[in-house]
Amino acid sequence: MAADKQKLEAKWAEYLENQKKDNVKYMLLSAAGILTVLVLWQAVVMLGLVDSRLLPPPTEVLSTLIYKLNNTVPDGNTLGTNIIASLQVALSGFCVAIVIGVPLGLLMGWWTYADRFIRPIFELVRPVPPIAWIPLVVVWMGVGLKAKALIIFFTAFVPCVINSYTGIKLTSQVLIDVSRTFGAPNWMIFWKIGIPSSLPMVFAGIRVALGNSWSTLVAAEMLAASAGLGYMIQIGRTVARPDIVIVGMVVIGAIGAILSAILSRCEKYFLRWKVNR
Amino acid sequence: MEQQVKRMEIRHLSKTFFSKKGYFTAIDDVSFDVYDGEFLVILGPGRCGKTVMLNIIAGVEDATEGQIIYNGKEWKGLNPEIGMVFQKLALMSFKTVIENVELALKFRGMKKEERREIARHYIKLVGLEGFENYYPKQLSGGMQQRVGIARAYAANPKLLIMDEPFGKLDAQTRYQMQEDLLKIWEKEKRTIIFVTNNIEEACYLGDRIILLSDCPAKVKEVYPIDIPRPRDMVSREFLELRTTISDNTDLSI
Amino acid sequence: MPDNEKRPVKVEVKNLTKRFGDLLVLDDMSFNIHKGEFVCVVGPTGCGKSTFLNCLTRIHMPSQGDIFIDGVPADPRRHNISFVFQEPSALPWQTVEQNLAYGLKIKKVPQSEINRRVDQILDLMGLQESRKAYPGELSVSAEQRIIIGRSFAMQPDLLLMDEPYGQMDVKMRFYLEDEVIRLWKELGSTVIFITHNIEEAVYLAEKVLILTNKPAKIKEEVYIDLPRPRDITSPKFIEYRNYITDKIKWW
Amino acid sequence: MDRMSSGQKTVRTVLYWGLPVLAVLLIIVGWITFSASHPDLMPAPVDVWDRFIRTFTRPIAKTTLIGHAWASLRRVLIALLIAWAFGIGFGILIGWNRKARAFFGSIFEVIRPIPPIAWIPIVIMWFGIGEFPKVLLVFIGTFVPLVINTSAGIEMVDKINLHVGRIFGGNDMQILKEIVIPTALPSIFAGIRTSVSSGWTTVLAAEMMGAQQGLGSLVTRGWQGSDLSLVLVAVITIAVIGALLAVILQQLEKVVCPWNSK
Repeated sequence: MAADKQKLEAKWAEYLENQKKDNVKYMLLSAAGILTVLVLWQAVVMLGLVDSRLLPPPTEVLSTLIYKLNNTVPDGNTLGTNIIASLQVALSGFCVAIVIGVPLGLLMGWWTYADRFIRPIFELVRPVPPIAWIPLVVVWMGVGLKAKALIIFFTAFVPCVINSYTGIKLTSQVLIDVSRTFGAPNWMIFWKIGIPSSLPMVFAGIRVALGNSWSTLVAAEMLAASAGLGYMIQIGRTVARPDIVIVGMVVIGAIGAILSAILSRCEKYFLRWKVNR
Repeated sequence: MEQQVKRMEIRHLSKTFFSKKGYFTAIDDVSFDVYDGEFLVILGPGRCGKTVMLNIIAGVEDATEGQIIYNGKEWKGLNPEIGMVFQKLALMSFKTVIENVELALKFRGMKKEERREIARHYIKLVGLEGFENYYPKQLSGGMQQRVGIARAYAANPKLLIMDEPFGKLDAQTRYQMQEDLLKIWEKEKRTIIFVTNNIEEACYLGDRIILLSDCPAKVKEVYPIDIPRPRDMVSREFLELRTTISDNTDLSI
Repeated sequence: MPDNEKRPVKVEVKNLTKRFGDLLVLDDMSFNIHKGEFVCVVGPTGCGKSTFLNCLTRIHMPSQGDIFIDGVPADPRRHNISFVFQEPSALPWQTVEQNLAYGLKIKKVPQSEINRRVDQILDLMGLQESRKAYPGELSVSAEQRIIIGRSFAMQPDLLLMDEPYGQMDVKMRFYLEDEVIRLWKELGSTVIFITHNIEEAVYLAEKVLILTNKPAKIKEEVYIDLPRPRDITSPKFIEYRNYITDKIKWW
Repeated sequence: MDRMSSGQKTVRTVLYWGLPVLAVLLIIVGWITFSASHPDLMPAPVDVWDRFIRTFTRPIAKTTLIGHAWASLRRVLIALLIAWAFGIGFGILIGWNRKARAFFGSIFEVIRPIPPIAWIPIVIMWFGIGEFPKVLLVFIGTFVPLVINTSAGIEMVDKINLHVGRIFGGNDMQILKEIVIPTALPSIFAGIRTSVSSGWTTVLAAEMMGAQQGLGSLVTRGWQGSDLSLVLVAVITIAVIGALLAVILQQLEKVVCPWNSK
């Protein structure tokens, strides 16, 4: 067996070597992809094919980004204050939507009467795109933090309810029957079986809600705000500063990606039992 | 048994899975012959190494070591003369029964009427006439497996590999499928490699049984069976054969 | 008259009938099961064996007649019933330990007693080293053994098992059958074991209930008078096996 | 649970049908009382109805409500057709081919987190507020969900189905066409559903930013002219069309994937 052991060890080392080579290859390919876009962008502007007043080259965008870190021109806030303002609005609406939406979806999925009563109201709210709420909310509550948070609440609330509802409806009947045979009352089955088994779908709903919140935030800030990334972009547009607009878009994209990565970390922790055989 | 023609030889086959965390040997130096037209059964406990071996023979997975000699020549990769039946069925839920059965013929570019003609023949052979336009989801477990068998036969293979096809069926349906499979095999002679973890099924079906050990799979013993068919599962010699094999099998908790 | 007839009656089934809409599934079944008896229920595929078990556990309410445990209509809250389903029913989000204690927690058994019983079952089934693992990390056979362990941990007065070893290879099945006999002898529960495999029924049962095809009626009760551990090649064993097979052979 | 007395059964049916009716009544009554007490915050249902009729008799910007609705729908449909072709094609490419996934996928991953609405300012700067920028914006809004769902659908095809394809003699293209894409269809349809609702949202935002015609422009016009009943008329029309689109898609999926429903 010893000879085999050595052969296997050698083969294993070779395998690890190939894996590393593959990873590097694909990493380079990805980097190449992004690089070609940046180089093309730079070349197109430098060669004058596109008017630089409309499309600033990446180098200029980068310098504006750095400049904006501690300067308030032209929208009156540094990049930091805008980010915090946006996060404050987005996350408040988002968290309230989870705290209300997820339990409501679970209740509607488990008790038919809760479903029958809440469903009509929910079905009326669902098809209305969140942006359509902005005028009404602004009339009701002005343009303050509460108003924008309410708009984001609407957009995050719907996916939370739908996914929690579908998640708990998919609870395996076998587990319910087992618990019932052990004499567990209905509320205990909801607590011990319904909720844990619907967690994967609930997280999927939260992920969609996060995406919605972040995109509706931009709309809300464009239409009625005094700070925030959306507001910064809007001002950038009105004063014909495309570099500010692109900086805003890049920062929104980056923060969106970071928030989603954080959510994945939480999901991995809560669903660590979901290892597949 | 007189010296038959060897359809395939497996020589010193080994397979080790490598991962970041380490490596795991599933098959360790397995060698055996497959005679032409024979019903060979590979019997092994638990879920270790058997499916991997079939995937290597079918050419969809490559071995760490060893060769496969087919019709006297070394063979690498996919072999058009090999058909396969899967335990997990792997039927296309979006295709009707007849569309599933004619899959291989369609891939070979055969015209529609000709394909349908051959497909109908094999659907009749497995006893599913009238179900041509059903979707797999509408059929029982036993009937779905018949579609899998018809699909493999329709590809006109010389060698048919079957990976625990009756594993998911209840005991009584399983007896029925075993009898029907033998009838089909006698009507349309093919070399069959039948993998199972059920000793009774192995003794009932096989001309020869190759007994594998638990992980990593090695050949423990080869049992030629000369009880005439149809075999009676409760006859004395059948039960004696079964007990000797079962005593020699590893227990895989 | 075999000795288990002298034991007190545990489960009494009186004219049990079950109808889904106008489809009659169980047709006026009446029989008794005695305390601590190991009964196997066999019948042709799809004759309604599982529905019969579901009526016992009140998952389905009988259309007519009723089922009495210790003379009182069966009620999962009052009686200590455990059910081993055919599909895997371990809670994927709980560790093996928590799974074994699941039923006991519902019955509000004191924690010290729960720990004692869980340890006893873990030792009996040799699952000690995977007590902190999740069911998803174990093999199918290990998961099925956890479910059986969970049911026995309840020390139920009535243990129902719906074809628990259908997927196992023969060697593993012999091992698990010996294990269930050992647990049954040690804990003295009354067991109703459903199976399609007649050899398994004759190997396990003190009494075999043969059901007819749909709608299910009791065709016959066969007492298996064989010493334990039973030898599947002994002539008497084969005689029982052939006898029962002829009663339900449809293939 | 079927041994209940008939009394219990009638209670259950009354509750089952009564509760939703009660809920709808509550909404209507709530609406009426709230609009009566705060007419400036919420127009009464009757006013909204009158405004709805008036949009036909006195069209805004020379187009009736149906004209506005069609303007919005036309923009979404054009963008959707293009997005479906490109998005599903690109999704299949990066789902199926590992190198393409590395090269193009990385560019897509960078653009993906930027919300479609964040594109509005730059697109307006580049192309003004005519028809093309709006269709382009809706294209951006619908392209992303399509690519995500399609590539996920392709990647999640069970390995055993690929084995079947290769053992039965299929070459890569045949396996892709006959096995992989049909298996991924349900996930592609999920992408289509998301793209329609996201497209419908984006066209509204684009129109609210500046447009002569379209339901979004009605909302802005009502909002700026503090004519809340017009805003409500527009919002209700948007909701109704949104719901109709979802229903149409469900029927389309049943036709394209009959095996799921049977």
